[in-house]
Amino acid sequence: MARPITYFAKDLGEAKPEARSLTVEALGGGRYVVTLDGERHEVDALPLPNGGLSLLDNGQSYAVEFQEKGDELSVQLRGQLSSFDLVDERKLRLRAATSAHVGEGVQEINSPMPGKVVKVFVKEGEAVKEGQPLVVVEAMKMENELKAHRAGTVTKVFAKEGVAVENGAKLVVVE
Amino acid sequence: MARPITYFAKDLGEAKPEARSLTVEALGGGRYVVTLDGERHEVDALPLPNGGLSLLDNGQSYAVEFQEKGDELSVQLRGQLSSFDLVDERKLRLRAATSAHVGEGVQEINSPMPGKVVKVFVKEGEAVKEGQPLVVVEAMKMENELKAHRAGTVTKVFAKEGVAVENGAKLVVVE
Amino acid sequence: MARIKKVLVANRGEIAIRVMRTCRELGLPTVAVFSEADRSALHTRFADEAYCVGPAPSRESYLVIDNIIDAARRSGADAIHPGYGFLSENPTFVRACEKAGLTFIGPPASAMDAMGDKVRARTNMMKAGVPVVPGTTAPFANVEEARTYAKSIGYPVMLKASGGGGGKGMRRVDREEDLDSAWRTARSEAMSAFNNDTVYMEKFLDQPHHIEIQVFADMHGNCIHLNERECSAQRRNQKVVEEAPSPIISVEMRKAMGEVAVKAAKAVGYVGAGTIEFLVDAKRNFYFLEMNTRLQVEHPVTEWTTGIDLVAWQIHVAQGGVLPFVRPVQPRGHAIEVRVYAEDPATNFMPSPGKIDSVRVPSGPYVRDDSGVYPGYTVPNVYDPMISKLSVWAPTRMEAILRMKRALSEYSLKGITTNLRYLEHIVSHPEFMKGDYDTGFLPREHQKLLGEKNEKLTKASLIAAAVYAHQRGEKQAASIAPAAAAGTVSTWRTGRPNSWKRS
Amino acid sequence: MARIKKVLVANRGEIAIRVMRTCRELGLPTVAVFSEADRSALHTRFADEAYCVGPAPSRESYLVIDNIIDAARRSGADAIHPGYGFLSENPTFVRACEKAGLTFIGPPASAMDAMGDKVRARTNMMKAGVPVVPGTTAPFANVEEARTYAKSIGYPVMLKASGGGGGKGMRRVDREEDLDSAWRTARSEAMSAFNNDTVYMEKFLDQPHHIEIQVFADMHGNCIHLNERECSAQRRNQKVVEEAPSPIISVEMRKAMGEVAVKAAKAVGYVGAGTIEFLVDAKRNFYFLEMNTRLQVEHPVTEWTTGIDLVAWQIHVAQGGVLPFVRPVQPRGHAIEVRVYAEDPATNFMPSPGKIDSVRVPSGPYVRDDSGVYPGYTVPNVYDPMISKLSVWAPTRMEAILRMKRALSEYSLKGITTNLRYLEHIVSHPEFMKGDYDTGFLPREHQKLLGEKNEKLTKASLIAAAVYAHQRGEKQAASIAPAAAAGTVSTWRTGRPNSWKRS
Repeated sequence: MARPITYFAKDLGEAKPEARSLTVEALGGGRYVVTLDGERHEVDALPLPNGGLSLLDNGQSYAVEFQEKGDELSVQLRGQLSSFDLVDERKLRLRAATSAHVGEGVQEINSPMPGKVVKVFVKEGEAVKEGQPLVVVEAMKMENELKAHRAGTVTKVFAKEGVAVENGAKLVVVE
Repeated sequence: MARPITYFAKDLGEAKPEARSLTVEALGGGRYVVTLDGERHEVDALPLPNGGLSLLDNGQSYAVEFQEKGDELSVQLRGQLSSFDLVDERKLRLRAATSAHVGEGVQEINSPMPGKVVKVFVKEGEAVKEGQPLVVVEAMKMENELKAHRAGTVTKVFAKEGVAVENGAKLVVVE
Repeated sequence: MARIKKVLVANRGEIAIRVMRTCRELGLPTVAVFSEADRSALHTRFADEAYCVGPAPSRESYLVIDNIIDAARRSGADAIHPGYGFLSENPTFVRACEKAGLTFIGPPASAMDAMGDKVRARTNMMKAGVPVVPGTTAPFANVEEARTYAKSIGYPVMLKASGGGGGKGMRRVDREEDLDSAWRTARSEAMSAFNNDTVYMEKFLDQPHHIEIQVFADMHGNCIHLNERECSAQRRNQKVVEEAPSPIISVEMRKAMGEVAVKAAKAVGYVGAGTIEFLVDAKRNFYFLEMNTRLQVEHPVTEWTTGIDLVAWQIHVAQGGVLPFVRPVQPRGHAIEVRVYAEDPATNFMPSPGKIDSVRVPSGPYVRDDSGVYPGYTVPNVYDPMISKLSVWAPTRMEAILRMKRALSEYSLKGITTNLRYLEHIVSHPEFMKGDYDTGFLPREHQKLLGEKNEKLTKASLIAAAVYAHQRGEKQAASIAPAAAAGTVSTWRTGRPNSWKRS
Repeated sequence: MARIKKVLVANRGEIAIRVMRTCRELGLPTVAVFSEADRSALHTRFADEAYCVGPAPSRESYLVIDNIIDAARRSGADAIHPGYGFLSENPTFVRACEKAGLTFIGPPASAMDAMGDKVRARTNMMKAGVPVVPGTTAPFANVEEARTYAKSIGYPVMLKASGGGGGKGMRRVDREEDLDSAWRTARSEAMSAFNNDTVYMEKFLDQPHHIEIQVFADMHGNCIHLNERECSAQRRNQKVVEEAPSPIISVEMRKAMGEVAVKAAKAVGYVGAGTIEFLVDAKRNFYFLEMNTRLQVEHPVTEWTTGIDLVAWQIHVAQGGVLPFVRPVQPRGHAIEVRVYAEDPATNFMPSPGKIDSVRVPSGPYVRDDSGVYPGYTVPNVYDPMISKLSVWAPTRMEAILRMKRALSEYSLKGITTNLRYLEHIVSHPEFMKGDYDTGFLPREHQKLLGEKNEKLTKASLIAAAVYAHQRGEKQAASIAPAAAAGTVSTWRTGRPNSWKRS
């Protein structure tokens, strides 16, 4: 029998997510013991061809679907979508060791989807107000105006009009 | 550009299938020139995620599905199912070299599906008449009686009552 | 009677899903039961709860009354819907439910007693003045008795299982020399399907129509019929295509058959959804064949033409509710259902269990698919080979036929052999289109229904096959020398560079 | 007029499939057109023939009249169905079809001229005595004119594209300081969607209902209406949920609106399927908003409640056929449609193109899905993000709502973000259930419609997430040491030994 593994999960839907810990022990044959909040759940988990799971927990049947994005794991069951930041102990230690300083005043405006830049309103060095439009990205026939979250100065403009951008592409940096 | 390959296909739906030859030349980018009966077809063939093809031939659009079983290739399009014995030149030469003698008088009774043998009517050495029941196989709640195609003598009985059998499993040999 | 709060569905596959859909609409939590072979079946995860009731063979799981009752107890379900097949027509099960304080969503055990055993049903119906097909009313002691009786009414005859329907344990016998083999397989099938190997015999009517009337009764003495279904398209005595209304029935005949059906149901104190099956001969005489004391596979065609959800009505009536209306309704428009089986029509309808690689289900206007499978699912070889009921509605029969052809042309189930193309050929056949087809239609036209070849499509198939083989060759070459040919692999697997240009 | 023999569908995605389904039922061969981005789209292989009409941007392919006409010529199609969007409301295209000897399945160019430009349409309707919303009837020369006019009628106002609908080029402006930005984006969107950057302005009615009447006219002077659709559930001026009948309309009001709609259609010599959109204020006054001179996305709810195939009628009328009936029909039962978008409601409905890994579409009683995608398909980022219309029917509105909830709970689209859960929350919202919701409903309740958490489900999700991570870890370990752990890989990939026992 494999040794139990402890995971830490933060519910990213919460305003101030707090980590909850879970331990998972494989019993073999698709069965696991999961301990959460001191409660012991003996579950049967069958992987499905589409990457999901059929989970049976004390008779309750859940058809579960997952979507991964780095350490963020989105889980959908019975119409509820939850996103967790889920890591195991090893990863948690690794993170603590490399936790970086995040500049509070720096705003990076990224493209929220693949599309095309149709308008750039600002130049490097320009001062912007909160809510001021910076760039317009068109995707699927909709134009989306991206605005400054806070006042600041444009330090970098990556966006070029007429150029296609990928999901998450850096467009403008405001400091 | 790759060199053209010649294929030979027999339509297994015909009473006396005759081989038809086709040559295929890849043009790149999913395009091919296929020559059949002296006619040149420049086609665009897009592989689909389910293993099928979207084939465009001079504007005609075919959604094609395939099923493979050894050298037998089943092709379905627009509601017509065809089965071909399809080989290339190399394979054809190989076959000619190894073509074996097939005993005319030997009947091998195989299980036509995965299931369970529920009845065996004959013993080795027993003489059987044409149409005489040999074995009953049950699958999906239906019982299927397998009969002798021609009169003969049972030379071998592999089937055992109550035993599960795979698709194609040898059950009885009659000579 | 108390309101139902949680429903255990004592079935599997598409009918379990069908029942759970209605429960979900009614806000009722559902409990699935599953055999060890069905852990991965869709119904197991479609439900809110699921309990294992035993090993793969249904005799050790779905048919074990104690295990089903136990699952209800563990889940706290207060009602059981049996679907069709399995325990749905078993009065012992109904009594066990009653004893355990569970509402059985179906008729009372007494009505099943009266109708479930077909020999007894015939006797009861004759008493009630309902016309029946000539045949035995007492079981045979042995094959010799059967042989003697067959001689007296003359071949062809039908051997039928006393304990159930669905084509199981049923054999047509044309000549005396075939009787032994038919007797053996019919009894053996009957035993394994219904745990009862009693068979009886009926005169085989020459090319009759099989037409049935849907009845519905509540606990307050109301009983109505919801018109007929034409079920004459059968192979190996199993329905394949059903429609409502019947193309050969007049308004007067519908009324007459409906009245007889209601009389039959009332004679046995029926409650819930039931079906009275009739054989109709060439002169349009109709004879009681049997009553199915449960929901039928072909219930969607009645739903399409009446607007009713029959499962919702079953639950309503089981709670003690009064029928929403009690006057007969004329059918609205026309509906057709086909049964999609995992079987090969070209090899005598041999079952073809296996893994389904991909599924594309038809939809669009007035098309309904009731299936219980998904891509990657392995159809087990221990249960019934039906994987879906496909049904359509249209204002007229001809439009419904064309819609069904369209829907079938969209249906794709890759990985296993199905009867989809056979079904297309049935609904395209001139005899079916004309409407006056009897139960001899499918066997008689079998060769034609396997399909004829069109040279243009054969050529396209040859071209497709050659290109497929060529691409397969490229792929194999690439996997033998993966480093050198990585680009080829990626072209095959994930699409290719967007090199398509207008031409 | 001659019988149509082959139909080119000048569109893509779900509406191309929808039109081809009817053509197939009518026995008409179909021709698809596709852009280079749509070689792998479903409509390209759903048709009998397919021709590439240019690169990905619609301005270079689907909107290039010459390329479409050329594809018709090459294929020998004698009729063109435009679907909705793209060239469907372009009178220049209609004239080009006429010139090329092709039957355009839609209204005459003259009716489009009269109704297509919204400013002109308002003028025409005022002349015909149809009530309209206060606003401009002449285009603005510049933003200053717009600012002056907005002041005169008072904020809030709506900026609207003169050249088309579908929420493109439409902006609500609440305050003068927002006018510049709205003017810019509305014009730019209008230009890119309709190749015409003219915008006009209307008084924004406070929380009106958006209710529309389906009209149908033939070439012989017959014109009827097929009742209303309630389309008030809108986000960013785009319809999201539609139903028929409207929950707030009486039989008298239906009659009055229907008569006005028929008058409007007749005033412009309309032929074919069209929709008159109205705004209805709190006092149930109704105002002409615009006419859509084409089939609407929400046509299925009218089909469900009338039994009609509207596309079949369009083809019938385009051939010169007479309307099958000319008296108004009352709607039968209730139908609801939701639009499934590839978008993220939580981030202001940001489009989310990408690859669809798996699809499970709901079905069962009275559920219809019109989609144009398949597992493995990549939703391109250059076209509209709608991927399906899901619709249901039931005898009553409450049953239809419960059925829609059930259907949505079955819908699964993995790989991309969709609005499926958001749609579930809309139809479950008390205001929607009550029935009297206006166009302010969705924006007002936005936060609530994103969904609330249930702790029991959160716990189950955490458990599932942890098990998933554990299995992923096992799989990774196995792939690092494949030889040692081959059994593990196979367990994960192809199911596992049948070790499930009753517990």
